[in-house]
Amino acid sequence: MEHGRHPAHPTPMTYLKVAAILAIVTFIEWAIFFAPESMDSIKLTVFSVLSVMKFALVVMFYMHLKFDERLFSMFFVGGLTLASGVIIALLVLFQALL
Amino acid sequence: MATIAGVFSRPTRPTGIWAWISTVDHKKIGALYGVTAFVFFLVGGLEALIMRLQLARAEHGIVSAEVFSQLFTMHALTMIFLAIMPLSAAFFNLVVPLMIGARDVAFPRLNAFSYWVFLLGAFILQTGWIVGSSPNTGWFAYAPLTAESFNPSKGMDFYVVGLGVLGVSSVAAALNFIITIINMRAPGMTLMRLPVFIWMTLVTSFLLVTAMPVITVGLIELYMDRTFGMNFFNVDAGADVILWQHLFWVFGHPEVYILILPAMGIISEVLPTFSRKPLYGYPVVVLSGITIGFMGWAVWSHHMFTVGLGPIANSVFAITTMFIAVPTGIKIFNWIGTLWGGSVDLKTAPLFAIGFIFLFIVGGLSGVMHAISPSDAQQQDTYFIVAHIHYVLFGGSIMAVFAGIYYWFPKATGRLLSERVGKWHFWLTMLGMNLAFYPMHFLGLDGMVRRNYTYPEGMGWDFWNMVSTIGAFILGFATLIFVHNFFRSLRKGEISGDDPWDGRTLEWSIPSPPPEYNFAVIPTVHGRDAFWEQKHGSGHGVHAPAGGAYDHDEGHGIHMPSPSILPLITSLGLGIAGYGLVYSFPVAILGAAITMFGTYAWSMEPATAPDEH
Amino acid sequence: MEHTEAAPHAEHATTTGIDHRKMLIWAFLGSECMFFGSLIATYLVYYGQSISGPGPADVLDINTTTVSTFVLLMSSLMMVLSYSAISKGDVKRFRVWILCTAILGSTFLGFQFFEFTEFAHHHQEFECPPALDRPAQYPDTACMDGATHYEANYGLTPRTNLFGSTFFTLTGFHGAHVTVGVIWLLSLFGYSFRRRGEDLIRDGGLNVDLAALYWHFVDIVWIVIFTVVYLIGVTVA
Amino acid sequence: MMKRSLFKSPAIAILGLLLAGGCNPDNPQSILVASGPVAQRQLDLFNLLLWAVTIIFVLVCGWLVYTVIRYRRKPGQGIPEQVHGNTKLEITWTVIPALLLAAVAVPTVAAQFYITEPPAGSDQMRIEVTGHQWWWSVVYPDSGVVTANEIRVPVGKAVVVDLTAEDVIHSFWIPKLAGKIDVVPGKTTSMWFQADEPGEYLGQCAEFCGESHAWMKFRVIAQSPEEYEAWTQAQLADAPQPATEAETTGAQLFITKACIACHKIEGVPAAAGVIGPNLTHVASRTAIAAGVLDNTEENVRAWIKDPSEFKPGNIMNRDGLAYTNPQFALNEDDLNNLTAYILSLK
Repeated sequence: MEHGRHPAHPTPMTYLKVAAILAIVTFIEWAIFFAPESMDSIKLTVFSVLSVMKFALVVMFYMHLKFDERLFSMFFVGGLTLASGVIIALLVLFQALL
Repeated sequence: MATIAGVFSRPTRPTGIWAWISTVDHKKIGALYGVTAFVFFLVGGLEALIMRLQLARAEHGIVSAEVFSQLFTMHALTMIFLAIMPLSAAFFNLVVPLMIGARDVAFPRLNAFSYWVFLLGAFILQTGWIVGSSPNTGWFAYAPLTAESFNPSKGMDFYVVGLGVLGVSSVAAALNFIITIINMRAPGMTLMRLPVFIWMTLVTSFLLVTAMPVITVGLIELYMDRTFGMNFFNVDAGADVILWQHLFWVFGHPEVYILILPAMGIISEVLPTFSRKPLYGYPVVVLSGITIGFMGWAVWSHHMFTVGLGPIANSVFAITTMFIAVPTGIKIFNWIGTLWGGSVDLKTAPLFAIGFIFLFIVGGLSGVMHAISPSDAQQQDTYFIVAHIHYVLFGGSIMAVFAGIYYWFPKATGRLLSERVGKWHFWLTMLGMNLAFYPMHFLGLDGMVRRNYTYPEGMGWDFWNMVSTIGAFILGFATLIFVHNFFRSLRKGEISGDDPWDGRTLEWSIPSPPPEYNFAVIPTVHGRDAFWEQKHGSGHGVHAPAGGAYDHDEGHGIHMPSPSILPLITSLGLGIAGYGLVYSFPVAILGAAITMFGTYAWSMEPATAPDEH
Repeated sequence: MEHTEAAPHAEHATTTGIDHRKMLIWAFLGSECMFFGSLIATYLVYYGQSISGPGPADVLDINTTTVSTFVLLMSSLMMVLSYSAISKGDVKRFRVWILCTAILGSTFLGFQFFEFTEFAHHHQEFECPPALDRPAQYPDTACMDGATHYEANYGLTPRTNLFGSTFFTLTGFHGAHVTVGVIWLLSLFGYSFRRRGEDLIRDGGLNVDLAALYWHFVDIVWIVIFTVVYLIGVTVA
Repeated sequence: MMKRSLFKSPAIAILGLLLAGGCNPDNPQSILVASGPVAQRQLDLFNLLLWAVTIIFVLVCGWLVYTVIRYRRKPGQGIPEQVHGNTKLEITWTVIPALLLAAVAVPTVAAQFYITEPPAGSDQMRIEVTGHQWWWSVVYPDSGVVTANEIRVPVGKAVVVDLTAEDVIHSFWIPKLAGKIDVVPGKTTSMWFQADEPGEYLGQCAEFCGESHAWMKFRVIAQSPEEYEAWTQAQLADAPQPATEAETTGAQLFITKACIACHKIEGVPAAAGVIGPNLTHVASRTAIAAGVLDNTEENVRAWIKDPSEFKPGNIMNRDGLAYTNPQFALNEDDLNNLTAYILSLK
């Protein structure tokens, strides 16, 4: 049932655009993967950046977090930050940071 | 519509045992939690007494080394997961909706589900006593002692599955209370008007929701190793067994605050009421509670100071641990500030609360001593630590639980617990507690290692061990006095009236025991300590829900969620699946199928049966 | 799917104006972050620690997984479209899109099943050791007639090594989440035939919204796994 | 010694009883008297903290008790003034503990680094210790000495111990010399200690490691450098040949009863087992069964007869043929002869 603060959701067109970007980025990742080995050092950075981008797109548009209640962002980003913190802390403690 | 999935007809207006099995009423569920948890508290206490008998004298042969291992493991698991946590859950259930002016929790059936899953998880964890092999590695279960090759008994499987199932219960309950507190407050009850107990419930719930998955992953990995021969903790395959310790304590340290924050919340309600003053420095107390919850994530390696993480890691965790004492200290100072200048009525509830402060200071200060990583290398794994954790968990959590029981018993039952017996209970508890646990400091400093099933003569440990055992039995006796008080007062206790303590929060504005719908009219809140304001305050026109309204309106027209058997069925499936994971996979699949069936039926069942009215 | 749990009168009068269930799913997803975070942490801590092979570079096939990743990403598109349809009251379109989502999800699972079997049966070419070094019961006769290379099973199972345990547990639990998601989507599909989907339309598609949030979450977890385990994992190895 | 007298000072008897006065520093594993620099450093920090927390305890609990007594409800008392807090006061009691803790953090970090490695340039030696369920093997890599459960060190020398475990996690602790460090399978951890005075220091496993965890003890015996050197030379020699008839029979039984599967005796080629302790010079040790029993004839015999009486669940009882296979069972004569042989391995 509608409650006064129902967020304005994007149109299907936006969804399609996002999907197109996701597909293209995945293709780029695939292409970069097979790029020459001399590029290995920057590959990691590029993969990470592209991955964060895809992640953010899905969260913001498909999960509507960009348009929705701030409370949801707090729940989700809170869990995400804590999880990242645990991962980083463990990697540091095991001296396994890449 | 009253028939669910064509099989189970929905229980309507049930009575007797059926009323308890199908209840979705938060007060009844709270009572179920409370009674179950207290029974386990007695079980855990019995385990402790057997251990204390064994240790009373050097080379005592009351139990074997193996049984002793099972006893100390199960004592910890029982007290932490089956006594203190569910006792907190009992208070959450009984009090939270009443304090925030709600008629129930956000998801009443999920609430019942949490309880039944808890009960089944508890059964799984305790199965070892029946089949003769309980978990025997300590509650921390350090790999690789838990591996199949070192520990082929089923005990560790009960540990893994039992804790996993209990985790489901905890997360479900915690999610429920997060939503309830954020979303079901009475009009006007802003976050900064929430009673501190509610705040602490909220912080605890967030900790549960985030910490439980970490241990779940550890348990899954252990299960995979034991059942499918995987390599997570297999040193020969290159595994690092310290990973288990990290996963365990990343969960385990927030868990410590999961055990103590609700207790702090209870104290923050009891002290203002009995000194007739508002909580001193409310915003700071709330903020320090949040800070403790947050910092609880940054200190876990202080359980691992002797693991050899290196001086840098040890120093970092030593410093973060020390500074967690700051918000804790703030709370203690503000509690004393609350008493200062008040009109302190030394009934049993505030006595337990003051006892809490006293004992918690002792435990907190020895905690700071453990934070000093270099000297902790001497204290780690000795009775000095055992003393510390009992000062914070018994002197902290359990004292607060008793304070809470004496405080809210009249609200839940309409009768007062006997003050005369209560005073005996309090003073004997204080005596037994300090006699049992204080000498453990000495034993630790004299080099007695914990978890030893016995010790030789000539080490200088005999005297204090005997004293400690005597103290433990005094403590056990004090608990029996409480049980007597509880049952006697339930039947013959003095009628309390709605508001025996001149309470400050909304639960005291409604009848004792509260009607099923709690509030005939949802109150509107105009400040902190809403009910106190209404009674003694500055004349805000607070809607008076008490009195006449209840006499005339028997709750007609208030739709409450209807009883449902489905939470029990769904959780029964989980329990069966749990035993299946230990014994036989086809049974696990059967259990999963039952759970799935229950979930479908549940989702098709309306919260309120339409034909009820 | 679910009827609201709340007491009927509280349903429209939550403190924040947010539906209980929507808040529940977000808090639950926060919890799930910790779950997958811990699994990923285990994977990373053990990365490169296996004493024996095969390792990521031996078995992982980026081509196949890029396709399955694409499939899962597109399922998310289908999911938003189905939610968009139901929130406009268009049950017919909703049915089409949600079925597409479920089919793409199942396709992803099919890929995963294929991948897992493939890994277990993975064969690799090895250089023949000099004849003198061969153990007495040399398993492969291929090297006997002067060949320089021979092919042997070099499969990865959860028991093979640390990499196998961490890989299969991480991706397996993700797969289990996808499976639950597919069942959920199909249930919604079936439910839309009851009373012409009125129950789904009634609260603005909330029931679909909840499933969608879960589905997208499973999708973003895969985005992380694909990057960490596959792309970066193989590149570093 | 200064600190010791503080504990015994009658002026603080009450406080002392409350805090550490219940301890007797003369107890063999008491940490309140240190016999080496590492333990001393840890004790200094402990004492510093002990006094700090004592003062805080007295102040805060004094305030609590005074408050409760002074503000007890009197009959007919009205509602007290509704005080909500005092920002200045609250800031004060936030800042002061924070400053105190910051002050404690400095010596903490310094000590943490100190106890990890001996000071550069100090006179050092290394030993390697491996934890087993439930005993310790000890190797001196420089001299090649191999022994078990008894660590001999020269006085005044920093001993760096590299530790690892054969099976599960253990923890290596000699209360009077140094705090503990865990002994982890698949990893090497290290710590150091130094004994300032000759003597026998008790140690024990501190991490729960299974059924007989309580009986996983060991000893550190600190000697003058000359005595230590003599001991090393004696240990490097092969085991003495059996002299009496009983010893000779015992030596044969040691082989025929399959003891050699697990135990090594230098000079007896057949006895090359590595699962149990090296017994080459077992008779020269002060204790047997990982520090549990004094090394007397009676004890050795009782131990060989039924190890599980002293160490439930131990591996010798579980796997040794003499205990699992009736054909290898030991009769009374066998026990006497084996005991005689073991005691001849000086």
